[in-house]
Amino acid sequence: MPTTPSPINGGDTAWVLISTALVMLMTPGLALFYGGMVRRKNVLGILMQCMICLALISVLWVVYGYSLAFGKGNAFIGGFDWAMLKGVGQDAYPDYAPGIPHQAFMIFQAMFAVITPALIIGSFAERMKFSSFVVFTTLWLTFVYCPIAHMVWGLGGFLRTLGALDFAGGTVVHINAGIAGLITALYLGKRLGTDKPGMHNVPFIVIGAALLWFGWFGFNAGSALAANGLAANAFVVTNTAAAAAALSWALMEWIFAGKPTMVGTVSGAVAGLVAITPAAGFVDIGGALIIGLLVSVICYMMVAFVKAKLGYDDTLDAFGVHGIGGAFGALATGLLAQKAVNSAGADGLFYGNPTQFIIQIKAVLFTVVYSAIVTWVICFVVDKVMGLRAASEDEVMGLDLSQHHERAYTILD
Amino acid sequence: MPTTPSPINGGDTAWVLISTALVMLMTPGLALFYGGMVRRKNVLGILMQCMICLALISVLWVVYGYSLAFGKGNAFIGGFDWAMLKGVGQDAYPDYAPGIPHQAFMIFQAMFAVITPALIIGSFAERMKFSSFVVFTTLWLTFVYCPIAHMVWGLGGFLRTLGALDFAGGTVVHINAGIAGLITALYLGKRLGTDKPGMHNVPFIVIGAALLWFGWFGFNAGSALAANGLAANAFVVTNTAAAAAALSWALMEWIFAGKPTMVGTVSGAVAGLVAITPAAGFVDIGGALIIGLLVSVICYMMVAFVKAKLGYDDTLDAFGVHGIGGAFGALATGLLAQKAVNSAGADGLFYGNPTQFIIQIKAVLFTVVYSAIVTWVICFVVDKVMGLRAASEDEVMGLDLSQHHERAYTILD
Amino acid sequence: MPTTPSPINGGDTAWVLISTALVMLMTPGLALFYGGMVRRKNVLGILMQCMICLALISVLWVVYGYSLAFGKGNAFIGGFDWAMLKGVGQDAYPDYAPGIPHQAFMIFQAMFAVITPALIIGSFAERMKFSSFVVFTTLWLTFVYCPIAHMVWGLGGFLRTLGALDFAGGTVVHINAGIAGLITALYLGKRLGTDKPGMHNVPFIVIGAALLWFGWFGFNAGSALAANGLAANAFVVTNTAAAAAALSWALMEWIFAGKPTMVGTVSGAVAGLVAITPAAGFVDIGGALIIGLLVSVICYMMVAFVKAKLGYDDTLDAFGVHGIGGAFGALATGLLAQKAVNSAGADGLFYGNPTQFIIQIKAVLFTVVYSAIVTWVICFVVDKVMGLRAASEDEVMGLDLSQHHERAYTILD
Amino acid sequence: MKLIIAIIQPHRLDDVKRELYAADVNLITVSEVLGHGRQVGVDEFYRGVKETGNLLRKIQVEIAVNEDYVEPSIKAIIKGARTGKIGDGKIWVLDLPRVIRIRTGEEGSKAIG
Amino acid sequence: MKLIIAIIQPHRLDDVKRELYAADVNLITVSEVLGHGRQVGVDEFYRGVKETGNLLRKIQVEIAVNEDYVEPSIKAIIKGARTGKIGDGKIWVLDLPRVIRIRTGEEGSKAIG
Amino acid sequence: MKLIIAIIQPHRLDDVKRELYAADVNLITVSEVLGHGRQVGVDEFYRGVKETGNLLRKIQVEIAVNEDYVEPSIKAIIKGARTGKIGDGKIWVLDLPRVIRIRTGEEGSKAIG
Ligand SMILES: Nc1ncnc2c1ncn2[C@@H]1O[C@H](COP(=O)(O)OP(=O)(O)O)[C@@H](O)[C@H]1O
Ligand SMILES: Nc1ncnc2c1ncn2[C@@H]1O[C@H](COP(=O)(O)OP(=O)(O)O)[C@@H](O)[C@H]1O
Ligand SMILES: Nc1ncnc2c1ncn2[C@@H]1O[C@H](COP(=O)(O)OP(=O)(O)O)[C@@H](O)[C@H]1O
Repeated sequence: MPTTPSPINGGDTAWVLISTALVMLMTPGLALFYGGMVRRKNVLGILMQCMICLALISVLWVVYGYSLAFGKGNAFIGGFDWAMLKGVGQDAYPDYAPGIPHQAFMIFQAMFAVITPALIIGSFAERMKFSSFVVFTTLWLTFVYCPIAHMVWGLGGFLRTLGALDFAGGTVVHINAGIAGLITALYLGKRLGTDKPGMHNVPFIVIGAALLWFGWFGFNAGSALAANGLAANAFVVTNTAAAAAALSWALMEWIFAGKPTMVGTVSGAVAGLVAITPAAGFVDIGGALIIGLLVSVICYMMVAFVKAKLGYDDTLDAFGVHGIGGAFGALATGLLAQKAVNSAGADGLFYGNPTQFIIQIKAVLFTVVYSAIVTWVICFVVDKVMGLRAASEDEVMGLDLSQHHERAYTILD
Repeated sequence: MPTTPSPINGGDTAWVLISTALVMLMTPGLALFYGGMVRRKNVLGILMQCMICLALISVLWVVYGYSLAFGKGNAFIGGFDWAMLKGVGQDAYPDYAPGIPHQAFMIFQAMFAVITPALIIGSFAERMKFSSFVVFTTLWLTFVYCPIAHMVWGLGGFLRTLGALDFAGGTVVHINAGIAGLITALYLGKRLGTDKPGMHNVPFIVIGAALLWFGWFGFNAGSALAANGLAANAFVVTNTAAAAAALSWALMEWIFAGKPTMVGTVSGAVAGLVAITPAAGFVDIGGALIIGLLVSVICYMMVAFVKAKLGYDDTLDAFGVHGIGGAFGALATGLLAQKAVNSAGADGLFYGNPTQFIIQIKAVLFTVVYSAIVTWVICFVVDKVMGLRAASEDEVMGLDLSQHHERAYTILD
Repeated sequence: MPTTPSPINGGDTAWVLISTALVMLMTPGLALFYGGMVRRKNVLGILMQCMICLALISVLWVVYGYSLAFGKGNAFIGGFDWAMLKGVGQDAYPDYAPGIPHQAFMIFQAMFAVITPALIIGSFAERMKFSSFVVFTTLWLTFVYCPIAHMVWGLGGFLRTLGALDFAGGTVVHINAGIAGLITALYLGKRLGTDKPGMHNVPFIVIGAALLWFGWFGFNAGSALAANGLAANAFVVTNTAAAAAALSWALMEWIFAGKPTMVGTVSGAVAGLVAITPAAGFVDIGGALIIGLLVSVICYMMVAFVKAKLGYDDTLDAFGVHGIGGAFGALATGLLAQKAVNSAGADGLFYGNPTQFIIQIKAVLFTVVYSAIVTWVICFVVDKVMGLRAASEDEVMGLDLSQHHERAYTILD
Repeated sequence: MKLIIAIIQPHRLDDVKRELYAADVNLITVSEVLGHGRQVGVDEFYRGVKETGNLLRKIQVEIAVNEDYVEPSIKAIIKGARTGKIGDGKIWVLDLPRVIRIRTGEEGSKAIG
Repeated sequence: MKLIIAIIQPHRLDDVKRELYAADVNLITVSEVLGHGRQVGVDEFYRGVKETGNLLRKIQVEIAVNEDYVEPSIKAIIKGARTGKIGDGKIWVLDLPRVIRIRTGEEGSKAIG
Repeated sequence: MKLIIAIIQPHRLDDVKRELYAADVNLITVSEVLGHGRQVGVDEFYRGVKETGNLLRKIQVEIAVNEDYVEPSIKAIIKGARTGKIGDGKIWVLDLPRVIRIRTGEEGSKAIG
């Protein structure tokens, strides 16, 4: 039990619990978003990987993950004091979240830990061996996610102490997952016989994106950890940035490809949601519009031109959208943050505080480097021990039949 | 910042924020509901129009829409004081909603502004040019939605002053969108080569209807703007009316077409949700049952018999369900409202106050006339400037390929 | 109006209302979960039955169901005092739920009454006549659900008085529905021409399972009827058990069938959610892990081996998952409950109180026997009066076309 | 007897059916196919990547007829399917030496209709 | 060699397959088609609008066989597919002058099986 | 004229198309079919119940060609489709006495291309 009992606030608790449910729904949402983008023969491969993230990490998190990320430790990682949720009870733990049960904070954080490795799936889609995926994800949670979460959000964490602003996970979640995605895509190499997304079911992509948008209100506004003005601000800027980015991606397509597409529009929305994530509790509506309008321009360029040039197979653009969008958002936070929005935050460069921008750059660089190196090591180890990529006949047959012995749709019945 | 700071209530704020998220989800829900009803080649056309409503209006609303609808102005329209959310902050604005951040009220209202033009899509489905749709929607929001919202809900609004009861948008949302739908359907004329709904994916229709029902709890019960007994009442009557209307539509089909259908049952549910919308904070369970059971009878007649007679192509029955159902609900509110349910409301005709019924008639008529005329003008202007209807070869090819250069489903992969 | 006015708490009310919305969404979620599992020609049959449960029971519940289940009565059934919600108002009814409007408690309970008969559908899928289904469901609600709910949860209910622990419906919902499923499957006999599930759309199954998981947070954590530490505990153990059970079902498949499947993984998650339901407010994380890990082992054995041996056609395993999983959970509650988690609960056998385990066994046995007998009588009566099973040419044609005169998907358009 | 196979534009199916029924050809079998021909498809774009749409949706209609129905059937198909634009499709006529009606076991001309 | 094309009721496919395998005909190609014939479909209703169901789901089975397998195949199909009700479908038998196995390049009778 | 029907592995379609275009055979019709042959499918499992996967996804390609294009087409198909593993599929060649272009009403060799 926490040492300082503090009263539980019903409104705040209701808000954090429902936010947790919303964030939980994002992982199946992501499954659909990604699942609709692959070829018919690989859709269950995607859904399975996402749902296994939800199941596996939910368990690992209560067993040791939460303790490793948020428990007492050093500047880089927590400890095992809270393993099996020992001492994580129904009372509040005010150092993280006064007013709500410690367990509510813990489970809210669990959903962030679930979705982060799930994001990476987009980069190595259609070609990873399932058993290796399970091992990869376990190692990645332990050696990449938990440390980064601790450094950015944990008591005593080194980037937290440095003063890096990351309201809801721009570095911890998006840059982290995006870079890991790039590394896995490079490590595995291209898919066999295709270099295009399959896009077998665009309505699924749209349902998925809608659930992501919906869930992101919990992700960002829930990160206020209270039902107050700051939550409302986060909610509003989240919606605004998503909307602005959807429009500007559609516009980019209208200019460069002749017509705005459905896939592009929702990709833009997701890019906007990614970019506003670190900023949601620190910027106002003007900042949200700027972030939203610009992030799609950058991500579109990345996905449509740079990727094609460089030739890596970031299948569903986890790097192009989450990595790039997350980095942009984290830096933009250093420009556009305002104490007027959140007195517990800081002013950014545009509000007279250049130091904050430097800090943000440092945090981004550190995350990029750490995530890249450790992810590469994990890929290497798993590959040597059990092989990371599916056998080529399995890849040709499709992951659904080869990895899971089932098919997504019957043809005749 | 509002002039009268008033304390923020966590429970109410949690309720309004989550209600906002629920209402946001209704637009993708509507996209599926409509998208499943069209032919395979037009499904992305529908999804895109709905998602663009979400993106475009979310931005327009914070830029000027909210100010125009709810800002200080005259009896017919607000002003530009709150443009770019100047002065719309984290504190409460008690004249609209004490106890919750002004921004929470603003973003809750944003979602209503988003879904209203999206409802119209059902009437002109499968044949509007996309670029013209974007212009049409922008103009319609500005010149139809914002004024009507101001008149009915805005401080000093003329129908509000008149005493018209519209708890959650019977006039502002449903009659308004339904009439606009009828006008666009008449203006554009029939689709080429078909006069039936395509119904390419009924499960999508059901998922969409389920999300609408789910989101409508936020729409109606959220309109209490607090987590209190009135919200519970609105929640209960909303569910009851939806259920009763689903049953009575199914029954109509059983009688007139031999079997109850899935599409009919969920159409009935939506009709019930529409009709209870203006009444949700004013009627009790008896009123909800009456409204629910009757609205489907009326809408079914409209859709199955009257439409066929009159011969306009209200493709997915936005007018038949939302226009007619909304008008019925607004009038029924004038009959069935009770001060015993909501002391801030009024008694209806059946509770001894015939004046209220007259007021409701006036509000309905005014909305019908205003919406019809201005919508027609907008159609005319857009048509002359850029053409409102898709080229006929584009219509034949389908809106997905012709307007968005993509297809919803792959056939082979 | 209740006799003891007690103040309404905004946070608790927000939590119960949103939980109600979540539980409402479970029925469409179940529709997809089941709908994806049948053959293409029967999917609307499933969706329709589920949506009719939502519509029909929502109405029956406010008319007389709530009163029969929760109204004043004897040890076995309530009365008609609260019919038409007379006296069920906006104030709290502290004997059931202090701090929230009585109507909020009523509508929360409504959603449980809705989903319980919907669960049964899985057992008799693809072969019941629709009109008979409607009559069956009405009778079952009245003569099975309402009495059992009263006995377990109603004031003066005999199993409640006995001290049986059922936090969110292990006996009332899952055992009850599971046993009823088994009886209907036995009564109707096997489907014609197939004995396998159709699995026509696995992504639908996954979307459905995701919505169930999401909604179950409302089901279990909402059953705390307040936004407090107990709700957080219920939330955490619910998520943990679902996750653990998903993993262990996947593992069983890996061992016994060579590969983990998507359908298996989400079936496991549902089994875990079922089993934790009675326990959610009484066990801690250790208990949740044990319950989750074991329930899938038992249900998998049941579904993969025992069912095949015994040869009844429990089409979608409503008995195998809900009946067996629910019974396991109710018994496990008698082993693993702790007063340390919930002082209003009791200790289980493992915490020194063997009596509780005996009580749980009694409650399970009573529910099994009562549900089995009355369900069989209802089957018999409906069958004699109007025939329970669809005509065999209707079954061959599929329920969509034969019972509803519509098809789920177009082939050409 | 002949087996007539026609590849047509999807949106002409209703017209083709109408013309065939008018010509008293009432028994047909229809399926969805993809065609690559002279007709140029619309380019599709997915996340900025162009995909040249080279397989277009078409409908295949199969009709087994007696000799004296061959010309009327072909005329009816052309009447229903022709738009005059590239992509209207083809008609193939194959010899069909033998036809059996499953229900009755009848063979030949009387089995065909 | 002959190419046998059968249009059957969807729910008879399993029986047809079983009968064919029993007759030692193991190689078949199956697809989903829509048929319009004598069989009257169920009227469908969408929002009160009746749609006369005139294209019914059918299964098309294609089998390439040597001459001596023709009769057994036809018998097997009939045995599996016949319900005796209108809609059971047709069997068409076409001449098949040439068959090639892609894997080996073999031609003729030995390529067929 | 001949009607060439090839049943191939789905993942070879792009190669087959490429080879055909290279051989100047540009007009093709493609559809999705299910095949049962020598190739053994993967067993599928649904809730622990094994289903022997005996209908595998295949692609059917139909090409109507003049006589002098027959050999090049067959060669191209084999080149594109052959993996050397069981399941590569078959090519059937049928006589095609008559071809009509719907757009122009042209018949025979000049209608084919
Ligand atoms: N020789 C052929 N072999 C196979 N299919 C063909 C052939 N010629 C045409 N088709 C089919 O007919 C369709 C229309 O042909 P196309 O060349 O586009 O137009 P047109 O028939 O008007 O010249 C093609 O998409 C293809 O499916
Ligand atoms: N002459 C034909 N040409 C094309 N398809 C046919 C022909 N005759 C029958 N069919 C196909 O066979 C199916 C069954 O035929 P139908 O006339 O309904 O029953 P039956 O074969 O028992 O007389 C039709 O739906 C159609 O697909
Ligand atoms: N005689 C046949 N009749 C119909 N379809 C056939 C025949 N032979 C092969 N096929 C089709 O070709 C596919 C591949 O055949 P298979 O026997 O598996 O491999 P291979 O052609 O390499 O011997 C089958 O799945 C089936 O669709």
